[in-house]
Amino acid sequence: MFPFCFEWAWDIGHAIFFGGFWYAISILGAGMTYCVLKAAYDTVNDKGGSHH
Amino acid sequence: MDDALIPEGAKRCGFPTFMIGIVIVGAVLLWGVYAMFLCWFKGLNQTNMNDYYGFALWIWADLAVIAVGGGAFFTGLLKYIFKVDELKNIINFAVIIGFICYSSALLILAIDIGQPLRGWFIFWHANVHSMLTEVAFCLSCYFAVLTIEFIPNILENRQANKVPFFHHLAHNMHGVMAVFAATGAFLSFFHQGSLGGVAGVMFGRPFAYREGLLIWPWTFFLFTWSAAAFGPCFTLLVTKITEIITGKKLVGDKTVHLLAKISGWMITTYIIAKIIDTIYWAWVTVPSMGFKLSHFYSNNGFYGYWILITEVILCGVVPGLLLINKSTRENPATRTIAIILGVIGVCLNRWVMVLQIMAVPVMSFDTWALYIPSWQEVATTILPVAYGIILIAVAYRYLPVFPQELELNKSADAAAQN
Amino acid sequence: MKIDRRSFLGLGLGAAAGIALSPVGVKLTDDSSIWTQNWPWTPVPEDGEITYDRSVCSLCPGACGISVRKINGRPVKIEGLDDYPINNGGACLHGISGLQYLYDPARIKTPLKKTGNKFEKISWDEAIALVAQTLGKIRESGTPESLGLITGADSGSMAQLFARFMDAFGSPNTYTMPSLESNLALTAAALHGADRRLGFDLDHSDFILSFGAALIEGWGAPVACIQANASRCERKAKLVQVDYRLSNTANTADKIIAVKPGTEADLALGLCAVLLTKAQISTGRLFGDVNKFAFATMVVKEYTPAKVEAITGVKAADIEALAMEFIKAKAPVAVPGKGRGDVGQSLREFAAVQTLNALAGRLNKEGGVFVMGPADYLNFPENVMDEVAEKGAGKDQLAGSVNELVDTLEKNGGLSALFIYNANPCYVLSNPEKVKAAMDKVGFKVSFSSFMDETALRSDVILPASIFLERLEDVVSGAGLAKTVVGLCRPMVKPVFDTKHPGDALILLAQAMGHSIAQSFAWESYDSCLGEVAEKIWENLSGDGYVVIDDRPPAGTPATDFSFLASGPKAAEVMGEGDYTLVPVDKMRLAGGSMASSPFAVKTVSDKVISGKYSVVEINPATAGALKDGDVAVLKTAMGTAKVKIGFNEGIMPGVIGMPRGLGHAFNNPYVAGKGVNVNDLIGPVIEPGSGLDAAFGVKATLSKA
Amino acid sequence: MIENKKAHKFGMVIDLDKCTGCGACMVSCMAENNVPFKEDESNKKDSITWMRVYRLTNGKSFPETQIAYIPRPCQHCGGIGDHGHSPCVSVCPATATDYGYDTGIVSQIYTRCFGCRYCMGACPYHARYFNWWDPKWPEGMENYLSPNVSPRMRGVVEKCSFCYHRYQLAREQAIVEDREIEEMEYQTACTTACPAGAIVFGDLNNPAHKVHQIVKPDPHPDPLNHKVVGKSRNPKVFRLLERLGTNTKVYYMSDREWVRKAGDNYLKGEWENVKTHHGASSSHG
Repeated sequence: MFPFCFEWAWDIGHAIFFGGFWYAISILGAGMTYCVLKAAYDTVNDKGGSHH
Repeated sequence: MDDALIPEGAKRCGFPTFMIGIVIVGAVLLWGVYAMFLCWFKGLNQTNMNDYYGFALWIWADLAVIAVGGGAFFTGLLKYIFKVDELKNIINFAVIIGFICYSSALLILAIDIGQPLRGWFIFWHANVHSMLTEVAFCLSCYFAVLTIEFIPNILENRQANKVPFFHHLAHNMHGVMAVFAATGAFLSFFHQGSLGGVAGVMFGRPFAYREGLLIWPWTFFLFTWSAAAFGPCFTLLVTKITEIITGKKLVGDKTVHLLAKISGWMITTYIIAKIIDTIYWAWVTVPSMGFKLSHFYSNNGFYGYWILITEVILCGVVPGLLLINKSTRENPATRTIAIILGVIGVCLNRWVMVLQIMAVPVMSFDTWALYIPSWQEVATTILPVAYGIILIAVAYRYLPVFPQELELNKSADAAAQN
Repeated sequence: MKIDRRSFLGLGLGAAAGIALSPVGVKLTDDSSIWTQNWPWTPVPEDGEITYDRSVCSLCPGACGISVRKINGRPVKIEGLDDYPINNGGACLHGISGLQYLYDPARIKTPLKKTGNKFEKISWDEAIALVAQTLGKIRESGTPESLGLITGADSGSMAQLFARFMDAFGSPNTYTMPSLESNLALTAAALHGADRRLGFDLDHSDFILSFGAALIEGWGAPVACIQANASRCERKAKLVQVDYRLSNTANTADKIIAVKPGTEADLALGLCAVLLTKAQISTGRLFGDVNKFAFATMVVKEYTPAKVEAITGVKAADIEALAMEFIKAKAPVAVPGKGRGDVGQSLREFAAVQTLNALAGRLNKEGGVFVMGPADYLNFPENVMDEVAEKGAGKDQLAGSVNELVDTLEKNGGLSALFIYNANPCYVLSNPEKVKAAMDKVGFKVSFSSFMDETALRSDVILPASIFLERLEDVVSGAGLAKTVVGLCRPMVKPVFDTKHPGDALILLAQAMGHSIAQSFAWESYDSCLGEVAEKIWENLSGDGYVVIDDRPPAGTPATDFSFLASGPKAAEVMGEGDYTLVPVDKMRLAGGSMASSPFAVKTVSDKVISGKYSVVEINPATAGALKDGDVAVLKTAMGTAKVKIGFNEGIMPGVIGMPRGLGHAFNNPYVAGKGVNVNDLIGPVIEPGSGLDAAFGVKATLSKA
Repeated sequence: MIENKKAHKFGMVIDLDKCTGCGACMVSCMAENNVPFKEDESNKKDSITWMRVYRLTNGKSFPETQIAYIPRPCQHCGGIGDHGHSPCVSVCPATATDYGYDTGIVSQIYTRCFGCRYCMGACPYHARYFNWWDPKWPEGMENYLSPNVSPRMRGVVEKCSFCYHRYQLAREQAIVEDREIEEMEYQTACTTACPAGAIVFGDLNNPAHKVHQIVKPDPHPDPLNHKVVGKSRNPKVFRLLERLGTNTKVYYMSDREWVRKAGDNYLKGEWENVKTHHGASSSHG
């Protein structure tokens, strides 16, 4: 899973597999971070009020 | 007494009635939980699995719930990426069903493995060549996606939504949902596929083995495709059941017809591919390994050609045709028959691709191995069903799952008030 | 309430997030996985220096050399000893699992005394005193001959030590359990004179005619026989198996002669008749042999090929062809003793087969049968016998054989005390219920068993013996082996429990009895006794671990006495009624005699032999009637009824039911006992006049669906 | 794939005509490898026997019946093309089973395995066993356990390792003495136990070894089925399910045609065509 695990190899298989994996994780992480931060910002600025 | 939590304007049964239902289903759930703990503390000797049947009822249940849970990713894909806006009326429910299916799948896996406390080795010591590794990674990532997709709906609960942060969070998540949905679709494509690959790569098992494209056997693509095709059937089926239990129309006909139509075409195209695959396998792959097709369907007390015919024709071709034909699709009775057959079909396919593989003898002097699950296996397999019912009940009661609910039931409510 | 739901919720979520992000979770996950890799209930064997030690296995008469691998002196594995003259590096599964016997759940851990129906632990001093006192009273009453001994083998120093005790005590009542060795000795005694042993030189024969002998399933010295068979295959020497089922031996044979069960002797006599008529073996060639003309006349008249065909089911032409093939081979040998050749055998059959060898001139020839003298390497000092001993020992034996002893005891009693050493008659003999009843007629039973087996359970006092891995002993080859090898069994480990060498127990007992008996046993210990009595070969024995006494054909041709066969003995009647003939089947993976199988051995046994709690019986599907493979059925014979599972087997003669021997043990070892039925429960003894052998090779049976 | 000319390729050939079905190999294996046992072992579908002896018959009736015993250790597959992708190794998600390119041995790491049993499903030989129960020895019996093979825990898969610890011990000794391992220095427990001498074990890559001399493995892919490498050029020798391309290292030998035929699956008429096909022609050397 990480380059320091001994199964890790710098080969095409690992590059594709973990490339895809970390890419997906990054998108999810970044997306959620954005949402949470934006929500916090909106809450502080009370943009849009408490109605929808 | 829980009125404050119920979505505004929605009618729900009384709390005691609700609780009675929950308690009854909860009892089943507890039975399953008890069996689950037996398996965890006493080990897998609680099951009737054996060295011939290393994969059994649970893995079938796992594959089946993931297949029928495919409705979530496919509906999400259509809604958010292909902008089929009509599906907004069912997307929340599709996500909840998907969430239930995937959380169940993960739970089943946690019971199924011999050393649950080491389960994370699949990530840590990953063998990237194993289809199961691909399954584990994509499955858990996609479960995270489903959770993300489910959160806004939870936050839309009347009380939660009063919290400004939650309100804004839900709003913002809706805003970027297309990104999540796209990631989810990507992940789903791979884990549905690699679940198919699990069987297809076993070149020591002629019944399972398929040739394929690059590292992916044909079953890889067939599984993805079938999940996309039959998943919506399951979404529609659960919607129908929910409608019957609540006594309300929850999703508009237009949405249902659209989803059924998409499903129908997916099923039809899938089943054509499946038939081609089966013919190629039966006439080319299997004979090259020294087997006749009849080897897999004879000389045992259970597996006959009936299972192939049921899966492909009765539960594949028939629902496909019923759903692409406008009149049968829009007739509630034939549509319901079609979606039930479809769900059975995909489950049967997963059964065949797990259990029949284990049953078929490969060495010329080996024998068919049939097995009957123990009650612990049955209980833990029913456990997710009970859990799903409870989660749907709670979600339906407290969350605005069906955007059309109020509109569709206005006249009925008015009539009731008169 | 101002600490409202919202702040409570916030606090909870915050705490959860905090724990999730902290290293606690990761650490616990990691720890738990490490814990699963080191479960405290999973043993961790201690590591250390590897050494190898040599000994001899005495689990069966095979007497194989073994190599014991030890870690820091702790035995961990038994393997065959390379270059040992009997097994040459090979081993059988029972020997390899020998270490399991050390810790067997059924082992007797201390001396025991029966009070009421329960065993009570006592000390060795108490036990010896108790036995000495009881035996002393018997002696005082002037009936020393009422002490009996049932023993497993009658070779080696332990057998002689027991015999010495019986002599010094004053009793002639020693009985040996039936074994291939004892049956061969009986045959030799009838045909060639007393104190002879028979050895079959399978290694050098080019035509082995086996009368049902399970040569690769435990007959004789099992490993030696398996190796002989392997070398036979390489030498392209022929094996013809006379059998009614496809045993593994029959399977490896070049040809199978299918005979009806129990007619092997008739076939052998039929072959003799052909030799005498067709092969022109003139009776003159049998010069100097007793009653040869009477025999020749009888056999030529009574055992014509046609008559033999009617009895055995083998075609007359085939009988003639077989006889001619046999006589024309360079080094043919006929081998008696169906199965393992121990229980259910008749002298008629053994003698008939041996006569075939004699007629073919195969006595004392390479690749034939060796008529060997006793393995004479022990020199015991003169036994000190007092008047009581002289008088008692001079009396007649109560019975002629252990089978007859059971009969006599059950009917009239006659023994006031009984020693049981190396024997489990309550399991091994036919109709064990009767054996148990006979045992109950004996007032005082002393067992020298290592395991709480069916017989030990019925004893009054148990002087538990250390097993072969815990003791020193000379082990003589026998069991039809065409050579004589004395091996030295050495203690590989200190006794695991409070057990003693049975030799030491006997010496202690003799000394406790005092007087002349004590004088006869004036050794410090068994070990010193062995060194003294085996002095002749001790240097080589203790140095090399074995001594080859003889491995060449004995000189000269021994005379043959045909009287027994000339008298025209009749075949034993098959007891009972029924459509089927039930026969016991000896399996290599199941010990059948007094030694029970090990957990490992039982584990290897096929599900076509044991299925859960059931014995699986072999039956040809052609005669199974309405029964299907895997059905539970009721098997009924004149002796009893048993529930068994049906196992279809194309390789058994129609109408015959084969039932595995070695199952149905009833003692406290859940890995071995409580599985299936003891086939002996269903078979009644049919005692052969003249030999006292239990000649019941089978029994008539019925089979019906349960 | 790591190509190493000096790599060993340990394998065995079992003479089925010599095998008497006596079970010594099974017990020797169990004793050598600390294999546990339980009260009822008659259900062979949950009975751990790294070495299992199958019993085959020719289906004819007495006295024409014939039996063949087929001892079946782990076949140590090299996988399609013999590239080291054994059916089980390629599917193990946690790298708990591995292919040793220097020995050809398929290993199993018990403390790594988390018990998903995918490998068992992938193995057509049923050579892999799951610890459904915690291994338990009767009181005191754990005293005979060998430290060279760690006892397994519940919930993991185990299988024959070609007595890898014996290889390690022999290799250590050879390294200390700065030499190659001798043929007889590394022999599996089943091989040494067999009283009939039916098993021959050694390095299939080493022409000096008896196993190589008997098997005469063809180093080139089978022209009729390119998945297959190492087909025996001895007409009496065959492998189990060779057509699948598992490329096992356990070869079997029999004079009896029906036994050789039972080693694989054939469509009607196929056997008659292939029974005389034994590896590539000798021109390959």
